[in-house]
Amino acid sequence: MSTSTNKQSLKGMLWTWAALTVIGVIIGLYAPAWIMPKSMSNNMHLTILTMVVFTVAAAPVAAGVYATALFALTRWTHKGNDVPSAGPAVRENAMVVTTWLVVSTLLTVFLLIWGLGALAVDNGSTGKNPLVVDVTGQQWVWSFSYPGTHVSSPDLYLPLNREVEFRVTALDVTHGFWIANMGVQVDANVGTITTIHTTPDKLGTFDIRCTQFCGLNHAFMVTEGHVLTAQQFTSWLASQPQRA
Amino acid sequence: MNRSKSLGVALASVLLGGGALALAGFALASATPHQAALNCVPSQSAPNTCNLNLSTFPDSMAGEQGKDGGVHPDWVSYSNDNLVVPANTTVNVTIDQYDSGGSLNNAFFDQVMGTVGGTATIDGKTVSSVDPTNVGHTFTLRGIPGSGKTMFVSVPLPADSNTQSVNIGQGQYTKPVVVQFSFKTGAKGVYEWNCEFPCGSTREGQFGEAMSAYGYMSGTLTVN
Amino acid sequence: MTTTLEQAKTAAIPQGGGLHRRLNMATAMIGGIVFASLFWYLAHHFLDATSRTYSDEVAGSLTIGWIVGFWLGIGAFVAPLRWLIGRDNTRADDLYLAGQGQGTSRYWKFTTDHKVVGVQYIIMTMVLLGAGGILAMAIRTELIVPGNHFVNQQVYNGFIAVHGMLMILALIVAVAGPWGNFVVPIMCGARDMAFPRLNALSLWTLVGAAGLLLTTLAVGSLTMGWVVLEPIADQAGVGMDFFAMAIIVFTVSTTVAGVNTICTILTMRTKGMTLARLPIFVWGAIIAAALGLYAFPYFSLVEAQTLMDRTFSTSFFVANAGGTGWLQANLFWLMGHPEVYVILLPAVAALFEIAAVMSRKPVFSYRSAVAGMTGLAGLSILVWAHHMFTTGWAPTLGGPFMLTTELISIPTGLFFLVLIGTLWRGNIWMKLPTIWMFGFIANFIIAGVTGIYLSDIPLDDQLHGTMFVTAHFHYVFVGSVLFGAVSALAFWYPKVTGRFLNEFMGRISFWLTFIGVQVTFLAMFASGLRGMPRRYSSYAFIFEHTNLMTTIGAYIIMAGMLVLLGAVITSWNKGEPAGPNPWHANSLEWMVPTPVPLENFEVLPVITEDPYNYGEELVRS
Amino acid sequence: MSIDTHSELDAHGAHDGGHHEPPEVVDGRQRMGVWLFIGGDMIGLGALLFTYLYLRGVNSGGHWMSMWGYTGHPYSYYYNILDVKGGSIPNPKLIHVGTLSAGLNWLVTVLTVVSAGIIWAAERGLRATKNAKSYSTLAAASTVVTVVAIVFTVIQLRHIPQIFSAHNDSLTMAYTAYDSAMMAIVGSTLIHLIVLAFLGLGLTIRSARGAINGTKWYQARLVRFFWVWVAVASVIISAVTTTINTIH
Repeated sequence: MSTSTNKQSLKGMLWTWAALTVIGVIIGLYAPAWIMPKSMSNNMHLTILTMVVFTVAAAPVAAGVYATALFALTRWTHKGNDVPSAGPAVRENAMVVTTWLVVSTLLTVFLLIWGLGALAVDNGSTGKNPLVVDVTGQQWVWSFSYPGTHVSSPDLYLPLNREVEFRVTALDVTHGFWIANMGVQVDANVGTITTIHTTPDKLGTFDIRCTQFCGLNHAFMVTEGHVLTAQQFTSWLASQPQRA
Repeated sequence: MNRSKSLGVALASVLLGGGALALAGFALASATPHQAALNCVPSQSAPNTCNLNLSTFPDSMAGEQGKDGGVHPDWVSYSNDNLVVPANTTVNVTIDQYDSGGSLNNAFFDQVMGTVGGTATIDGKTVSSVDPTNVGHTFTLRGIPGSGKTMFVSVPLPADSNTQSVNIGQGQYTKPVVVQFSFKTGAKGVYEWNCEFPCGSTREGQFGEAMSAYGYMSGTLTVN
Repeated sequence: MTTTLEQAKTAAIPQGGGLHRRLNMATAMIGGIVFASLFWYLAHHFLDATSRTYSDEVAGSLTIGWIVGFWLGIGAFVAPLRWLIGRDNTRADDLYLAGQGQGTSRYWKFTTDHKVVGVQYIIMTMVLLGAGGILAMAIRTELIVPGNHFVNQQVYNGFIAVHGMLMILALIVAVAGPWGNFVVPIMCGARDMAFPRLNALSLWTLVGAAGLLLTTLAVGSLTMGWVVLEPIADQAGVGMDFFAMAIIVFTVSTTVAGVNTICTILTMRTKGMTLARLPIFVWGAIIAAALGLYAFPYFSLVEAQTLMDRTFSTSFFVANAGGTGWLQANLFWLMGHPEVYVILLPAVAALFEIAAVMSRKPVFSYRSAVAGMTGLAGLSILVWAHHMFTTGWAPTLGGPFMLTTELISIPTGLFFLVLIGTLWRGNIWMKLPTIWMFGFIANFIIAGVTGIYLSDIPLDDQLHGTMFVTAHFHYVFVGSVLFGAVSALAFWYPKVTGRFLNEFMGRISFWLTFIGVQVTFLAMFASGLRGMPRRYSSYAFIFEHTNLMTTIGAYIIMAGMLVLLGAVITSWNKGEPAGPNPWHANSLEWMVPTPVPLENFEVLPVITEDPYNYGEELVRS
Repeated sequence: MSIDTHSELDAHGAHDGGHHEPPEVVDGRQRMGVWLFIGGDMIGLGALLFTYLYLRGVNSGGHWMSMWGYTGHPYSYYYNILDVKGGSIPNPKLIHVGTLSAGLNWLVTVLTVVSAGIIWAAERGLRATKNAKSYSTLAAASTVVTVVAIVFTVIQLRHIPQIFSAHNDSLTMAYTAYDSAMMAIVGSTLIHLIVLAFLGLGLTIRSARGAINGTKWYQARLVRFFWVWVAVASVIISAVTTTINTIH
């Protein structure tokens, strides 16, 4: 293989890489928001943003591998039915290995820093007068009660723009409490209370699904939730039957 | 082997294998037990209304599940698991509750929820909740997941403390608690219902055995 | 079968073998059934029938009876008993056990020859993959449309549990089983494995475990996923007892196999076969074996605890008696994550080997390959809690486990470097193994990138427990490991049978499977992103289109796998003859004749350099 | 790969039961195998102790050593009461279980250590004096000590208290978390001791029949490795389970 064809093929590979990277970035920018459920909370904004950032960051790496593989398939394959002669006997290239390691380490460090930052935001509670909701999972129904109000309900009702603290537990086996539109998920464990915070910021209806396999009717352990304005929420609470 | 022969073998593999799989699947689907449908009987007196009669037994000898023996005759059961009702109709349900009971693990289910008027009639008395320490079973019906067609009906069935005995088929039971309630059906579809009183007699949460097996303490409500 | 027939003709059946002469798979099955019945009867007769755990006690006894009887019937106890009474095997006994002169029948016996065990593993893997695949098709058939139309929830739940476990077992042995046994000893320049009888034991123990696992569906509702989640596994029917016992027995098999592989590679290498000259696949085999040795005791213990909770009413996972489901989660994932690499590493290492031979180049950066595999194995034992980010267990450990998990992308990146570097400007021979290797590269990128999402806790809070996770690990297991396994099968098939795997059918199979994988699992990613949890027997209407696509894709994969099966069966006797070294490769397994004679080498070779000297003779001369 | 043929090397290999390979080579290989099995067993012990310490640390609902129920009778006793009265037993009491006998634990440990010591001393004697007969006698003695340890282990197992609990329709005999963890640990000890008894019996018979003698003592050493490991494990188990058990 002459030097000129080698350079040419490398140039072609670079173009392929660039094109694939652009495709990857476009997918990264638009696909998550298009496919994922409508965001209804601060956590969900962060979730979608993280998805976008990670996809964009991964795009050049994946594109590099794909571009090389494509070139291997089109330019470096042996034609004919005989046994191919040997390729260049390159066993090691310290520069390439070092560069590869440095780049992948840097990418990992970036992912980690982003992840830790997002984790701090995601799990943090602002502590400003959160609405506490007790969530109880049992096979195969969720029930919600609002401490201090004697109200409990098979559906979840939340006020807009107020932080909610879910205190989640289960009565029989482990269930998974997940609001897909809000990017919050935590298991409901027997004998333990796990908490999770979120702040709904869009009015509307959402589904609560069980994500931890819980037996016969696992697929039907779905409940509707509603985000109401503060006023609507207060009047909903008042309209509910009081329990001792 | 030449190409065309290879292609032939490839096609034969897919056809033979796929055929065998399809046959196995067909056999499996038809071997899955299915109870006969219990249709809601249209009411003579009121329009757009029908009547549905169910029972809950401490065993499964008298209901559909165990009438021809059944695998677990000693498990608690509803009389039917395959209920069929028309859409946009008021369904009057009468449940004869023959089983004893105990405490609910979640007192939430002592409420009558989602029925017409939010009440049920138990042995002639109209109530909106019952004693959570003396419940036999519940009838809890819910909507199709994520379809927007929500329906949530939950009625507690108090434990049967009668002593007078009655005979059903070859079995002897105590005189039942009669629970009556009505609910309105929504859109067409298959809805799932089950009992939320942990009566499955296994250790963890007591939702095993009859509670975790199809056709005993759970079933479907087909709205069409 | 050429290998068997020719050997059957050339060698006389040696005297000796003792009891082994009369034992084979049929007697093992009979023994298993007789003892299972006996134990069932005894348990039925003597245990307290009023006890709540009675049915589980009876089922547990039955499973113990099955495995004891199976071992007895296959002859696993002959050697220990002969050892006990001081009557060791003679050379004639050992040769008999190795299957000398016994033709095809040795494939159904407790045969110690590592090549026979390798072929038995090929059959075993195909049976397990086939059974798991049938269940996969059943699952996808149920999910074509919302609602439970094909089977009910109860049957479906059993399907997902057994499908998962069967496939995991199949993939654990898919590469390490056939090729770790068939080629690794030859690659090292050994005459057999270090402990040939233990080798046979590990295979037949696996068969016994698989028998138990396959019967679970018939005997009772399984209300848990393949992770045997607690406390819900306590609620399951007696099928759960079979399931747990199958896994305990399986871990015996993997432990024995792991010890054997490590000892073989460390102590049986021929003269001059230094660690630096080892074919890279041998490194993959030993690292995976060591990792398995570390991981599987946890599995054994956690299943024993599950079984104890169910039969003796202990309270390991019962919250109101002091137990906790998190104990199960910890023990399970202490095993579960290393196990992923026990599955992955042999496939990756085989692909390194194949990439070098097929692109006619040395393995690029052999040191990076070894370092990458070792690093991955080392890290994998520190990442288990990333499976528990959303369980609520120890939220403060989230950060550290996120760190260890994301570090995994560095050694994984090295795998790509080695593969790409080996292909780089090579003279690539586009044969069946190469094609499947390219499929691996394409799929493994997707598996890796989606793995990064899941290692990030805020994203995992959204994606955990959804179809996204399912799609991710199916890209790892189907898209990557299965492609690697088929590549390895196509590569070493000529060594086993003396014939090529049918190239044309293999290519049809590749395209069907490759396209099927993309359709199936890209659509599954979409389902998960939209919000569909995994292990659902029915789903909301918003998931209809993606699920339909997934099912169509799954059927295409099935067609691809059926074509491959057809190719494997028809090529065995009728394939194009291949000769002893069809790929013109340099490692030792290609230097011995095909079929490989018993004890492999007439005279043990002495090694002076590694097998990757493509293109170097020219440079030197 | 360049290969030089090397005719000096032996042409018979794996299936000769070590007749043609030098015994040192076979021994080295088997030694590594035994160490690897011991390594796997160490992970198992680690997992057992993890279970024990984890359950104690979590102490779900304060139930590490206590449970609601009744104790003192077998299941059938309560079953009969329930059958006759047709109802459930009222008001279960909170029952506290005590720690299992530390003395028995340590007795088993001491017996295991003693048997390991005998095996070790016997092996040294065999290698020094080449007297297979006295080795056989000592191996038999060691086996007997192990069997005694097995008996005490079974006694320990039988002393784990069961508690009867009744919730609605669910009636069961159950163990507390502490009892469960101990049952697993003592059960594991029992299995190990049975393996030791088998190995000890094998050594006794083999040395009596000449399969182990003054020149062929490798197997005795392999068994000794495992035996000593079980003794060490037994010490670790007893130390952990008798010092870290109650919650203060």
